[in-house]
Amino acid sequence: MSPTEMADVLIAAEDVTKIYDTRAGPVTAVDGVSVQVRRGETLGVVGESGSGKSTLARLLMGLQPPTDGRIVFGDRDLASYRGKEMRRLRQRMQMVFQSPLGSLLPHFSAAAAVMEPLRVHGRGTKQSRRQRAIELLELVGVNPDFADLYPTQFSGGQQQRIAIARALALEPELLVCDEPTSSLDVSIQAQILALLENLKDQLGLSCVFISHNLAVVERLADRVAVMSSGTVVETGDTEQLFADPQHPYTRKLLDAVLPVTSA
Amino acid sequence: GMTGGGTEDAAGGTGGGKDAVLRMTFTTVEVLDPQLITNGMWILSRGILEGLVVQNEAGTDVVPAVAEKWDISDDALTYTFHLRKDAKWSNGDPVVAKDFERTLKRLFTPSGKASGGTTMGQNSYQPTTGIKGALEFLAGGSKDWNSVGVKAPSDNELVLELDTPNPDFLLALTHPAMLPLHMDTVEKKPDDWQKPPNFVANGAFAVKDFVPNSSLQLVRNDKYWDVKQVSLSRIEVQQVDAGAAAGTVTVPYENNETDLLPITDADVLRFQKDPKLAKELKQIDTYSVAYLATLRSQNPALEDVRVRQALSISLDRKTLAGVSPGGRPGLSLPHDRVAGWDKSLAVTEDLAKAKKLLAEAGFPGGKGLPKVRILAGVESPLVDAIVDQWQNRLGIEAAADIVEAGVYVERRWAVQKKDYVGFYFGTFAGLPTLPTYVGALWSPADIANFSLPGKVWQQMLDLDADKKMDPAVAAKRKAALIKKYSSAGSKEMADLVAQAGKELDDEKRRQLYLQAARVREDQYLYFSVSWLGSFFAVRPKISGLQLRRYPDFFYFKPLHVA
Amino acid sequence: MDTIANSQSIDAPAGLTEVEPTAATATIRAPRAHARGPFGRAWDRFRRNRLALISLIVCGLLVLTAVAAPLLAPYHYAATDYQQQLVGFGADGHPLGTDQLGRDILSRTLYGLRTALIVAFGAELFALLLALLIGLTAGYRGGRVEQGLMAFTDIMYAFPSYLFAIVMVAVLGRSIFALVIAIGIAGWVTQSRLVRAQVMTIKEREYVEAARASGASAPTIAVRYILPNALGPMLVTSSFAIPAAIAAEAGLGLLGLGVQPPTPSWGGMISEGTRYLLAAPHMLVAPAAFFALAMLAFTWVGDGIRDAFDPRGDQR
Amino acid sequence: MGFAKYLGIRLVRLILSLIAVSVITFGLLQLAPGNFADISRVTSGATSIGGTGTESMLAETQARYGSDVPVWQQYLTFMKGLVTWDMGPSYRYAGRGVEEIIGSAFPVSASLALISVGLALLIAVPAGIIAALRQNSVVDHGTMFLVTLGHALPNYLIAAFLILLFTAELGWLPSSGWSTPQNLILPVIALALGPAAVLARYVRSSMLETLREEYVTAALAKGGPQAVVIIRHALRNSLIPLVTVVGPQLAALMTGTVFVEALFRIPGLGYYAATAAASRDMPLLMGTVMFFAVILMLMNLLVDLTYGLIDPRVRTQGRWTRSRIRKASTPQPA
Amino acid sequence: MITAEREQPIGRPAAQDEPLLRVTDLRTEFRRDHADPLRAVDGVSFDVGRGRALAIVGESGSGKSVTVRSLMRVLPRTARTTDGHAMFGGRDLLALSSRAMRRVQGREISMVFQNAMEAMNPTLTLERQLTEPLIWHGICNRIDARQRAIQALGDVGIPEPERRVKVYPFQLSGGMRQRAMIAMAMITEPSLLIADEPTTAVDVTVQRQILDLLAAQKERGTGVIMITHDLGVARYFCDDAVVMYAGRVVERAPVRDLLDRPHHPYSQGLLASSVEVGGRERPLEPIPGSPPDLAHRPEGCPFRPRCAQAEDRCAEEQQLIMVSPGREAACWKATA
Ligand SMILES: Nc1ncnc2c1ncn2[C@@H]1O[C@H](COP(=O)(O)OP(=O)(O)OP(=O)(O)O)[C@@H](O)[C@H]1O
Ligand SMILES: Nc1ncnc2c1ncn2[C@@H]1O[C@H](COP(=O)(O)OP(=O)(O)OP(=O)(O)O)[C@@H](O)[C@H]1O
Ligand SMILES: [Mg+2]
Ligand SMILES: [Mg+2]
Ligand code: NI
Repeated sequence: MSPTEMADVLIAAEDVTKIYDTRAGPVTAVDGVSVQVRRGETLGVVGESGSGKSTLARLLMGLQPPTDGRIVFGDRDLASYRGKEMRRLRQRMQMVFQSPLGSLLPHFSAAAAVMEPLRVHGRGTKQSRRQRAIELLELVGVNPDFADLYPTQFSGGQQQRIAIARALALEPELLVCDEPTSSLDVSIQAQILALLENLKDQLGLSCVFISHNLAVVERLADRVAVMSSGTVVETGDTEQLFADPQHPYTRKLLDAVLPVTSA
Repeated sequence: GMTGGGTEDAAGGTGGGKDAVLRMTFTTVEVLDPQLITNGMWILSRGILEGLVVQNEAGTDVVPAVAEKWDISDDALTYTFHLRKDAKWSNGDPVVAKDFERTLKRLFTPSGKASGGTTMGQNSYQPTTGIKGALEFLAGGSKDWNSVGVKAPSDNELVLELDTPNPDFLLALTHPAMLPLHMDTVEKKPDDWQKPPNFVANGAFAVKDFVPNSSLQLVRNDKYWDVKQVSLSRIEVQQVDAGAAAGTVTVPYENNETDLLPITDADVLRFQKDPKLAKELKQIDTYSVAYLATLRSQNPALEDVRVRQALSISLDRKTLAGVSPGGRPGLSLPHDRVAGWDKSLAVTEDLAKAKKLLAEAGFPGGKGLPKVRILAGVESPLVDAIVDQWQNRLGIEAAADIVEAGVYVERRWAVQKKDYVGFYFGTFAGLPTLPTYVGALWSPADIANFSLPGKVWQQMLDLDADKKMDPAVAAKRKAALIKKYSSAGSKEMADLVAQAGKELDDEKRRQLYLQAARVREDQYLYFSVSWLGSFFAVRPKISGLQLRRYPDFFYFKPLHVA
Repeated sequence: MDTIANSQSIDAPAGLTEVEPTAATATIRAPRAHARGPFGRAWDRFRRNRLALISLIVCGLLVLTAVAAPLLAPYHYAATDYQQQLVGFGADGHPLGTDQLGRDILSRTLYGLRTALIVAFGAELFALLLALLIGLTAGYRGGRVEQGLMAFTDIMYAFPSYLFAIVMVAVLGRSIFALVIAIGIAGWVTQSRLVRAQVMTIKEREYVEAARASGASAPTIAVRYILPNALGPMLVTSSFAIPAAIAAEAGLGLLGLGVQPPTPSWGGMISEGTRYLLAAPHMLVAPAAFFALAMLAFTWVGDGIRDAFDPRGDQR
Repeated sequence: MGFAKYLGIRLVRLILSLIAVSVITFGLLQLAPGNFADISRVTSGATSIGGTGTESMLAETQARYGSDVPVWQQYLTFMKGLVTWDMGPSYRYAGRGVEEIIGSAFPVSASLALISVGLALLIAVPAGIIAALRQNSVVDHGTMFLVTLGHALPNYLIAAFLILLFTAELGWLPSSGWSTPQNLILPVIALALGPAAVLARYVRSSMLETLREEYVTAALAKGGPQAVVIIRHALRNSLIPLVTVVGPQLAALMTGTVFVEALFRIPGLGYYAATAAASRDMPLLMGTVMFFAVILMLMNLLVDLTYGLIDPRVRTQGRWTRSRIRKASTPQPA
Repeated sequence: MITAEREQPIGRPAAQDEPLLRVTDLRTEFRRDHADPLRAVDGVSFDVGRGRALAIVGESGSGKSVTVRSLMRVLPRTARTTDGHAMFGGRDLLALSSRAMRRVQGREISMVFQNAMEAMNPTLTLERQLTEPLIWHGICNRIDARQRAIQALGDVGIPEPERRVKVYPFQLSGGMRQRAMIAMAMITEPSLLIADEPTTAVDVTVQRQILDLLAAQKERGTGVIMITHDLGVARYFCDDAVVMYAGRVVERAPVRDLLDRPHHPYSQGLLASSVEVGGRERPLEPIPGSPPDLAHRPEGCPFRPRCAQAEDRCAEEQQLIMVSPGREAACWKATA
């Protein structure tokens, strides 16, 4: 990798390994993975269930320390951030989760959920925060009239929108989406995908997009990493990878795809 | 449970019926060792172990038992007992004088874990018995058994020597502490000798089965020297914790599961009201005295004898007596059944005078007097009633302070905080003689101690607590404090008791004791509130029951079941 | 996944449809739905549960009665009447009879209610606070702290509570305060295990991860995010713990470790009543009946709360 | 993790916990006011003929029996006794070794507990199942009302009422004692009702949960007769969590129930323990407390192992712990 | 109840005497506390032919599962089928006594559930669970049943079936578990197999294997009802399709025809919302809004609030009508 490319990298995993100590013994969830995300780029991660996608996401977010290797954000090892510093750093990276309901606090209204990150970082006043929350809700397509309703009073798609609005509240540089649509219906999935496509373009976000759905990743990612049992077996530009998969595993995945339209 | 059946047997006569069974209820029995203060010792003396002498029918004197006869020396200090030759243990061994000596040696040997089971339990020996050298030996001061006045010159001869003449000595010998044990078994099986079939008895009944806290089975001891006089063939004892099982204790009786049962309180009232049951109710008043004793306090309010007197004479003891069935007004510390008791000791109720005394002491109408508490270890209607009377009759503030047993025993000796004055509540009974009730129970030493001001008592406690100080020095300082601060009354009482101890003339001695008792009453450091009684439900088919006022109440031997 | 989708469509307010950012489709706008948080909905469900609601009312009445005991009771609880000892039901001026000192049983029962509730609520509050403190810390901090705290909890769990009670009461004296501490300590252990279990589950939720990802500090997460969500189940156990505490007070009363007489407590009255079981059964009836009533009412309120917080409650 | 290793770790933890319990108990007992000698004087000696309350005598007793040795030394002695199962004689039951007392009283309490819990299960399981199957029906509410009532009255009160009814009124059964099978009936009922209530409620909610499981539907879809499906598929799985409730209950009953034992004259451990506490019989008290702790901890261990036995997920995956698979449902009051 | 003006359902030409299963006008509702019952399935009709597979597609909550559970008579306690017929082998499944129905369940009609982990009892071995239907239906004794269980596991491609038959469900991987579920459903050789989203819980590669497995069963003449919301799955595996929306069938057609040329705007929307590999250039056209809350079903056509082509007449609901041979749709537009 050339130095100029390096400068462009927002976040990189360098040979990271994550081993969970479980009661049933150690589980290697991520095994020597190296990936980078450049500024403004969307990295797609695909792979079967249990291949370590979510673990990788958590490592990138600094929610868990890697067992080995390091995560470099900007130009600093995440491990070197401590306490307050780490919390401040979090404003620059946000996450959207798979389960829309599960990622919203049941006792926080939509507006409160979106305001919360602002409150945590002491941004603005109560009024200004609420103002901003309403704007964000509008941005993601939630009627602000419903800002005071609670999560369970929204449909799944709307819940996911609120979660996205919350992730955007701090104007992060990096957005990590861990299967944000896989629990949604096709029609709702399409809505969310369209929204994410829009936001990405509007806000120039860097993105890590995780999914087991190849079609979804193809649609959103600039580059794709294919994971299998904890390792990245192949990375490449989206078009290239889908057109000409190198690794047998990638090929196997692509072969299993069932087309909807006759082409 | 365990209805023994076969109670129909009507043989009744001497040694007759094959299966005359007595089913009776008793409190929980922890151990069967007469040398430890436990509930168990009171059942042993009823006829499982037999001492040298037993009480006569009324409990006023003794009759021969293992000792056929005895001689008393002229100085009244040496008693020679002639043991009957046919006295046998339930295992067939003869009961010999050496058995008594060995048993008493065990009794007087300071306990230790190794010494045959006598551990930290209270030794049941009654110091007033007065056997020569016993207390010193027991306290560990003397290691020479020969210095103790117990000798067995031959198999049938036991010699007991006293420190001082004790006219009540023979009666004192009926206490469970003086019962003989089959020492061979005790020594051979230090852990198991109490367990049937190991337990060796010499009384009318032998132990067949013993389940602590539940049941005890006795069978007629065929080796007993007087077995011909024993009519019961078996006794089934059900052990009941009267506290925990209160309320249902009479059920077994009414359900024909037991034939003889001590009852209390409300059950007595119920029995009295029921025409049929009333006939089966037997009452005996005991030597038990319920009393209040002054607590030491940083607050000197009760150190004024007028206040204490006011609190005592204000009580309507007649009503108090009515609170617990069988109770009688507690007129003085010595019970009126104590031989030689005299009306001169009785307190007179005088509410007007009480109020006046209070006013004189600086608490007119009770104003200024701190709340007067009664510290007690168990809930008792008597305590509630006293509190109630003080509040309503005397117009002072009063409250009961019922605490857990451990707290109770500890607090009684402590100096209370400034806001705490009052009395502790207790009951006691002793050998019903004036020397015991005046000289030993609430002795002159006790009175002297109790008459010390709170501050001085605290110094006494500090001396006790000071582990570094030479005990001899501490004792000396304590004696000095007592000498300096104890009340004149306590000194006067001590003199009177000392004189009485030396007086050989019965009537003179009685007068001296009465005088001492009167002095003590006038101190109002302790005062009696009620004399207590006991009740038994006894099925009519049971005859021969001879109730006495002692805690062992009756002997099994004369009982018959129709 | 499907279940989530299902419950959403069930819970969605009438006609609530979303506005597309792109399509300007005219959507039917229903009147603004009423905002209902989890507690609000739990209350809605609770209200619909008749037994629970009645029980709650009974509990409320019990509390009121306890507060107003001095007004309601015809006599002072310690007022004796030696002319009327152990009289039965319907006696002159003593509808529920008197005890061995001629004290009015009705009055004593009412005052006893007071003692029972003060002790029960006090003990429960104490237990809850301790449990929350330890459970939250253990569940949230994890690692050594958790192991240490949980080992401690396990030890306390294996510890007979009566011993604690005896020592507490012995050291602190027979007071309401001592009872609160003694009973609270007995209840604390199970509850803190529960809090911890709750925290462990909630900790895994994505919203907690989301909060961490947005930089919330550990105490904030524990108090603002985890605590409110653990509160529902805690409320359930608390409402079950209240009758247990009332029973414990009664039990200690029986051991002679209850409140200081003549202050009445149900435990004391029941133990006194059992002493006169045959002679004066009326002494037992009122305290035992009240006791059972309170036990049932609080238990059913607990049941109601549990059902109200059960997410499946919606589907019934 | 292998079973042997798991068991090893659990046992080590158990022993450490026991040491901690012993230290705390011992410490607490040092705090408790009063001592055996004084208390026995007051309780047993109160009516003793000629028993004296003189200061001198008291001082003597204290000097003679007083704890001259430092506390830590007393503790070590006790622990040594505990380990060698020779804790020395009880104070109150003088001459009887603590281990002998526990050894003779525990079987009594334990058998009573086992029978009672057995009866409780016999009541609770059918009641819980019927209530669950007829959820929200009159049967459900009726059953649950009855069992809750059993829970609403303390066992000593139930015991007293039983004695009144079956002995005093009807005269059908002996009031107390511990020798014939009839003696068992009343105490067992008195002890079983409370646990039965708790267990029945537990069975009901657990059963309701299981009935909602997809595999129950799947079994029905295979054409399974309802009774078979309920017993084989639903009941079995809903009884698994029951073990966690039964364990501690059994432990609590096994270590004795003071009042019921006293009321029925049952020579069980609970009464011993209570009287030991009240009279500050330190060896017996320490012994019973430690025994209680051992039983409870063993019971917990046993519960976990039982889990392994009845739940193959635990057994075969080496996850010898129930926390992983236990439903995060709200526990019932125990 | 078949209403008089209703035409015969067309899923299969009526040439062959009778379809394997003919469902007409099925209605199922859920009892609710303090509210009117909730109509989850509201007049559903379709046919399943022998050896053919019918796809039921539609968004979450559209009533797919409730439909098949109604047929299988394994509804939750709060649900009740109020109307309709399900003719199967000359009997109306909905009218059978529960006893008679039990003989059909698991023997003639079997069901494969979405998530084998939840649908298999975790505490019983595969053998117990596989042999249950054989024993319950008295097909064979325990020893033979065991042999058949081993064979069935082998048939669905589980290696070492002799060993695997003794294990517990959770000891298998997700894919194997789902196969075991299929083996369990097929062990009695039923003539109709109902599969409720059998592949949503597994990976794409496994999904493919499972579909191939089911296809083999279809070859043997078993009729299949396959619930899915993955149109790719429907296309790959099924012959016919019904599209459900808010408890109604909105379109019925052979799968290929439906996906190539959907008539109902909802079907069109579903198709336009599908993302597929290689379709990157095609712009996403999501259906706006979300599925209706059945408790507050809109007046008229239930799809109207989300429909870009809605007109005034949509205020009145159009019945399912034939638009071309073998195809029906419930939209005014479709006929025009
Ligand atoms: N907290 C954890 N403790 C122990 N093991 C874990 C933990 N989280 C994940 N694992 C294990 O690590 C492996 C990778 O899990 P991960 O969640 O990263 O996979 P994934 O690719 O996201 O799968 P999915 O598509 O199912 O979400 C799995 O085997 C999983 O069991
Ligand atoms: N147990 C239940 N209690 C109450 N209502 C239910 C229940 N199950 C389903 N419903 C209702 O029935 C409707 C249809 O549910 P169904 O499960 O058939 O949907 P589905 O089409 O299978 O959806 P999915 O694709 O999510 O499985 C749901 O919207 C829901 O409102
Ligand atoms: Mg994942
Ligand atoms: Mg479904
Ligand atoms: Ni789904």
